[in-house]
Amino acid sequence: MKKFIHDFEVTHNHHITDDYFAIYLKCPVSLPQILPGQFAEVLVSNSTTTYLRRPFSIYDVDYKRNELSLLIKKVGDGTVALSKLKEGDTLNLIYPLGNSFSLPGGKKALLIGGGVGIAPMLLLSKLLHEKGYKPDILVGGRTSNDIVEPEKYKPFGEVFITTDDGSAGEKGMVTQHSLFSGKVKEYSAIYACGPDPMMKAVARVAAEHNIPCEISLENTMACGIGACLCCVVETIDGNKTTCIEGPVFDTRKLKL
Amino acid sequence: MKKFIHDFEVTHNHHITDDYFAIYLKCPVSLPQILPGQFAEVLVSNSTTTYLRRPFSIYDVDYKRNELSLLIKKVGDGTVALSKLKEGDTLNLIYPLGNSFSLPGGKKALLIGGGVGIAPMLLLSKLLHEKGYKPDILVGGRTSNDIVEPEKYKPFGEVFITTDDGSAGEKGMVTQHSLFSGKVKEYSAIYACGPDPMMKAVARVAAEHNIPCEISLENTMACGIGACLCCVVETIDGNKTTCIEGPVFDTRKLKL
Amino acid sequence: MLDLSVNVHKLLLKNPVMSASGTFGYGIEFDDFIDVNRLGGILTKACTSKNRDGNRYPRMAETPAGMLNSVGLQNKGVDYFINTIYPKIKHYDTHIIVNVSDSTVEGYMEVAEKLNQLDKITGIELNISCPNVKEGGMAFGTSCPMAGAVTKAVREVYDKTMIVKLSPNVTNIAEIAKAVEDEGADSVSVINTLLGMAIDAEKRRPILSTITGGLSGPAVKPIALRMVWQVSKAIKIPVIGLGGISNATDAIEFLLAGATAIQVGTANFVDPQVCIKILDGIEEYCNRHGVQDVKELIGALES
Amino acid sequence: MLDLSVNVHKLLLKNPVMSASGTFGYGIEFDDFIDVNRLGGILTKACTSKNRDGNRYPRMAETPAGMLNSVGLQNKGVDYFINTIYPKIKHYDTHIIVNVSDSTVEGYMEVAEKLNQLDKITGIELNISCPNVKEGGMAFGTSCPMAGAVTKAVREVYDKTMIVKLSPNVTNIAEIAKAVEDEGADSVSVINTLLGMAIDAEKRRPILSTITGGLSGPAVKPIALRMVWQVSKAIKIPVIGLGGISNATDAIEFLLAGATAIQVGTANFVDPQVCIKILDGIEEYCNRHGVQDVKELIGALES
Ligand SMILES: Cc1cc2nc3c(=O)[nH]c(=O)nc-3n(C[C@H](O)[C@H](O)[C@H](O)COP(=O)(O)OP(=O)(O)OC[C@H]3O[C@@H](n4cnc5c(N)ncnc54)[C@H](O)[C@@H]3O)c2cc1C
Ligand SMILES: Cc1cc2nc3c(=O)[nH]c(=O)nc-3n(C[C@H](O)[C@H](O)[C@H](O)COP(=O)(O)OP(=O)(O)OC[C@H]3O[C@@H](n4cnc5c(N)ncnc54)[C@H](O)[C@@H]3O)c2cc1C
Ligand SMILES: Cc1cc2nc3c(=O)[nH]c(=O)nc-3n(C[C@H](O)[C@H](O)[C@H](O)COP(=O)(O)O)c2cc1C
Ligand SMILES: Cc1cc2nc3c(=O)[nH]c(=O)nc-3n(C[C@H](O)[C@H](O)[C@H](O)COP(=O)(O)O)c2cc1C
Ligand code: FES
Ligand code: FES
Repeated sequence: MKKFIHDFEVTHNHHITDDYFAIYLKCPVSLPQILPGQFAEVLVSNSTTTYLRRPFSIYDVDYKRNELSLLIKKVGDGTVALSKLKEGDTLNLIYPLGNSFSLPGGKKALLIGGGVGIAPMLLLSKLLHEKGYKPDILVGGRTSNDIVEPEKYKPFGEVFITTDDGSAGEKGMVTQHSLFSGKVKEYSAIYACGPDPMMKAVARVAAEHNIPCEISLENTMACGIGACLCCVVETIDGNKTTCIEGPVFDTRKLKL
Repeated sequence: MKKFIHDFEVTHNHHITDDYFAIYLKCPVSLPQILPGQFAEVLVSNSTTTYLRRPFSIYDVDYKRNELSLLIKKVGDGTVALSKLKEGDTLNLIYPLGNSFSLPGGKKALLIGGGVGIAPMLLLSKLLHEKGYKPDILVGGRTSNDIVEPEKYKPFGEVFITTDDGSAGEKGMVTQHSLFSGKVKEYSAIYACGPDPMMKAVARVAAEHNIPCEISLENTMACGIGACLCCVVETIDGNKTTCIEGPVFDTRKLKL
Repeated sequence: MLDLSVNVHKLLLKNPVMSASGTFGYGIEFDDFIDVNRLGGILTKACTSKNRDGNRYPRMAETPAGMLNSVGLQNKGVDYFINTIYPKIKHYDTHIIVNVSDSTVEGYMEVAEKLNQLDKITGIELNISCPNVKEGGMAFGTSCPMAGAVTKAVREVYDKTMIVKLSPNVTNIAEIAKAVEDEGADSVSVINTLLGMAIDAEKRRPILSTITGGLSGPAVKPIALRMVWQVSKAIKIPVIGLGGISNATDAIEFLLAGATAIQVGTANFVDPQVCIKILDGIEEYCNRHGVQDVKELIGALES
Repeated sequence: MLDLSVNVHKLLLKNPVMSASGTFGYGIEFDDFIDVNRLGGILTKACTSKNRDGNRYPRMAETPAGMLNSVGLQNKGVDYFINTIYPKIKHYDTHIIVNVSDSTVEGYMEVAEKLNQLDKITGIELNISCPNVKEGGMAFGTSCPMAGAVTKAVREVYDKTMIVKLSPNVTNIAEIAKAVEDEGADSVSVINTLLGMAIDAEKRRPILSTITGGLSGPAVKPIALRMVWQVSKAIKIPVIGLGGISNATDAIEFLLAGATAIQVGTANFVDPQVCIKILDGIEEYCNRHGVQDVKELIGALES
């Protein structure tokens, strides 16, 4: 897929909670097609301490308005600087980057997002819904504050929630959700994105139930376009770049 | 004089021309007394390429509103970043720094500002006026675009203008102004701030007419508080720091 | 008409702007963003005698105005390069120079000898300065006898333009430059990365799997510029300058300091179009300063 | 109760945060901004046997995340220090360590011998690594025999704590550290500035009057951290870490890499209160991580 570099205009910077915000960006030309799981490399030009671009999954796309959005968690100087952008500011993006999720073998699929890892699941649930699949979306977080905009997924599938402290949904980790003791066998695919330990747990559970599982990795990146080889992940076929050959990988191929 | 470090609030960023702007800043506490010629070291936190603070003369002070202002010319990344600050933004200043001009021996004094070098002359003309002196203010620039807010000085003295291209006031350099063929001998002091060649020319003319002359230097600085010894100027008494022992120097003491 | 061309030994570059090894893939990665043919040359990522997996992830850490990397020469080996990659890149209408690395003198020789056969590879860059491999690598570049020895050995099997890439992690880089000049290098490139380290204070662990890595980006520019200046005064062969170059002003500074051409590395990650912007900026500078031939700028620092 | 004290040889520092030589004046310059007594120690600007005017202006150039300086040891000489400055600073309730420089071994000895008499000067830091003077300076710090010789000579005339400040402009800094340890250094500080250069492309001239100068600030942090790690593994005497430290996280990284104490330099120019913020930040880190004694962090890098 052809990659682009464009100056987007910030149309809205939506502060969802203290920690999470969604930034809506207007493309100066027609948006190219963007696949679920793809990401953008964002130039942070309003932070004195951020040098490299920062990768973020593409959260939502509105082809009619020529807009895309990013869902971001404040974790360091770069993301905090992005949270300060205002309507009318400019943001330079390299996009769309990386591969995408593959379609499930059967009707039902489980989409799991941990914290801000939920971001790529919005486009995926939309696509699956459009194509006639039945996605269930399981959102996990440490507390209810980490369950971000769960209502966005409602139109496309059923939404389930877990939190470590039980402040929203079921208490426990995503893999302890009752879905896994119940209808898990109905899923013909599991898709997940989130913190490392969660990804490992999901991969293990998927393997136990023999369900194909794809996860989206968040390896640190320098270029995002396959030029530096910094973002590699070990697979059974050797080192693969997360930015070009990923970020979505079949868990059976990974050395987790 | 005690130095302070404070977060000021931008109350107004006034874009005077494409190249010049004046930024108005509210002090969170009572402003200390600020002398003409003193400057502030400004932390530029919205530029990825500016590391050290930037020194700027204090342009105007409004003790009642607890505000001071800086008159700035865009010359590089730091000043361009400052030009983008908006009302409500925060700016960290170390101030008031440096020495000040000494009072003239007689009633009449000539204040010369080249381009943005005019900045420290506003407080000086105010002070002289208040104390009953009669300042003439000579503003020089390359073109009429470099004659910035000359009306500000009107209440405190007579304003004269020169431009290199004659697009405003008399044509030529400041030292070619008719003041220097006419009433120059009436001045008991000359004060100047501007580009190096202009300072040299002013110092020479002052010496010719045997008039005490003080100039404000714009040596590059790292600390602004006498700690690094980077900003030195050669004087007949050895190297002096521009930030502590200056920026105002008697031209007879300088090895120009 | 402004003449932007420069000569690096036998190579006539259409302009002094090249991409640095390991930061530009094989050029292909940048086809979506720029017309790679406009560059003076491309330096490919390192090529070794055998397949190498490189170091374990994590391989990079951001640092103030720069980054550390410890990629560790990941590549599929010279035979794969010749059979699979070369056919995909030989259409480029620019100099393609292969960055040659290995752990032994014999390894360097093997790669160079094989590349000597490829028409469209008009030169090699001997990487005797990689800080990210256990054996060989930087060790070759930090002593005069070893730098001289590998240069001499490869010179015997390689006819075309041979550039030697020097390590900045030395007390006296001019000495090393002289050693490789004496043993037949046609040019030197200055500098490779500086050895650095990053720590995750919260986890109390090094960030890189290899603990230390190579520092690059704007942070190193002042050091690179100083070394280019020192080296270009010490030797007669052309110097290629690199280290932190991010815009045309930076590039011109390197030319003034004595570089005949320049390479752009880490800046490609921040802006994949930066090489072309630098090229256009050099042209604009020449026009503004009445420079008719970019060669006038080389070593033209007044002091 | 959190114990923040550390021992640098005979010096018991109340905490590991010190100011770096040449960036903190004599402490007095910061009295308006912080309570200097809270620091673990102050390193004064360089003190030489005779008055020195230093280099000509311009002496500084900003660089990406850093700066170059070529102040060149401007000071009024050791006698002036003793008679005029010492009386103004001896009231500080913290260790005052004088940075000692010169062009000859005899010069270093003269300064050290005179300082040995001052009660409130509890240590000296031998600056064998200043890149900004024509004679002596860095030359002492870039070869083992010379570094050893000056250390040995000064040791003979100085009883109290003697820290030797190492130059990063070397191939193998651990070797130099060992040489000065062998000759009686009580501690080493790592690193002084890296030799760099800046050019004004428009004017085609070097920015500094001395052409090259010393690079400092965040840009050098990864290199400094690597050197502290290498040196602290190679020697037994305590290492004082510095180079680009700008916040508590940076400071903790240096402790983890093996530094017993740290110095803050260029960051003082950006924020004159930074030393105190670093001190408070270290305390906060210790509390958050259940560290009762800051000494637990020294060299505690897991790898
Ligand atoms: C393909 C991809 C997609 C991503 N999608 C999103 C998204 O949709 N929304 C979102 O908020 N974030 C996403 N991330 C993570 C995001 O890139 C980082 O949070 C961001 O780069 C942090 O920048 P910073 O300057 O704020 O933090 P920094 O100051 O760089 O780092 C702060 C802390 O976060 C850690 N950190 C930084 N980057 C990463 C990373 N990539 N993985 C794990 N830890 C990291 C650092 O180690 C450090 O502890 C994605 C990452 C990748 C690779
Ligand atoms: C005591 C003092 C008072 C000053 N008062 C004012 C003022 O009231 N208004 C104002 O606009 N400017 C003033 N200046 C100059 C101002 O500090 C610089 O213009 C500013 O630092 C430039 O920052 P920058 O990041 O935009 O430019 P940079 O990117 O740092 O530099 C851009 C260009 O300007 C040149 N430059 C930078 N700093 C200086 C300097 N100090 N002297 C000469 N050339 C320089 C550089 O060499 C370069 O060519 C003053 C300087 C001093 C020392
Ligand atoms: C990710 C990365 C990989 C690199 N790989 C190589 C390499 O394979 N061979 C080599 O000679 N230099 C390699 N380098 C060094 C660069 O070519 C260059 O010398 C260095 O980065 C300094 O230039 P810069 O600051 O412009 O990046 C690499 C640099 C980076 C950042
Ligand atoms: C303006 C300036 C002056 C300096 N003067 C001295 C000095 O006199 N003696 C010395 O040993 N180091 C001197 N240094 C080096 C610092 O003490 C320190 O080693 C170096 O700057 C790296 O630390 P930093 O990055 O925290 O500044 C000076 C540094 C600067 C920036
Ligand atoms: S981030 Fe550079 S190859 Fe993936
Ligand atoms: S700027 Fe540091 S002493 Fe003047």
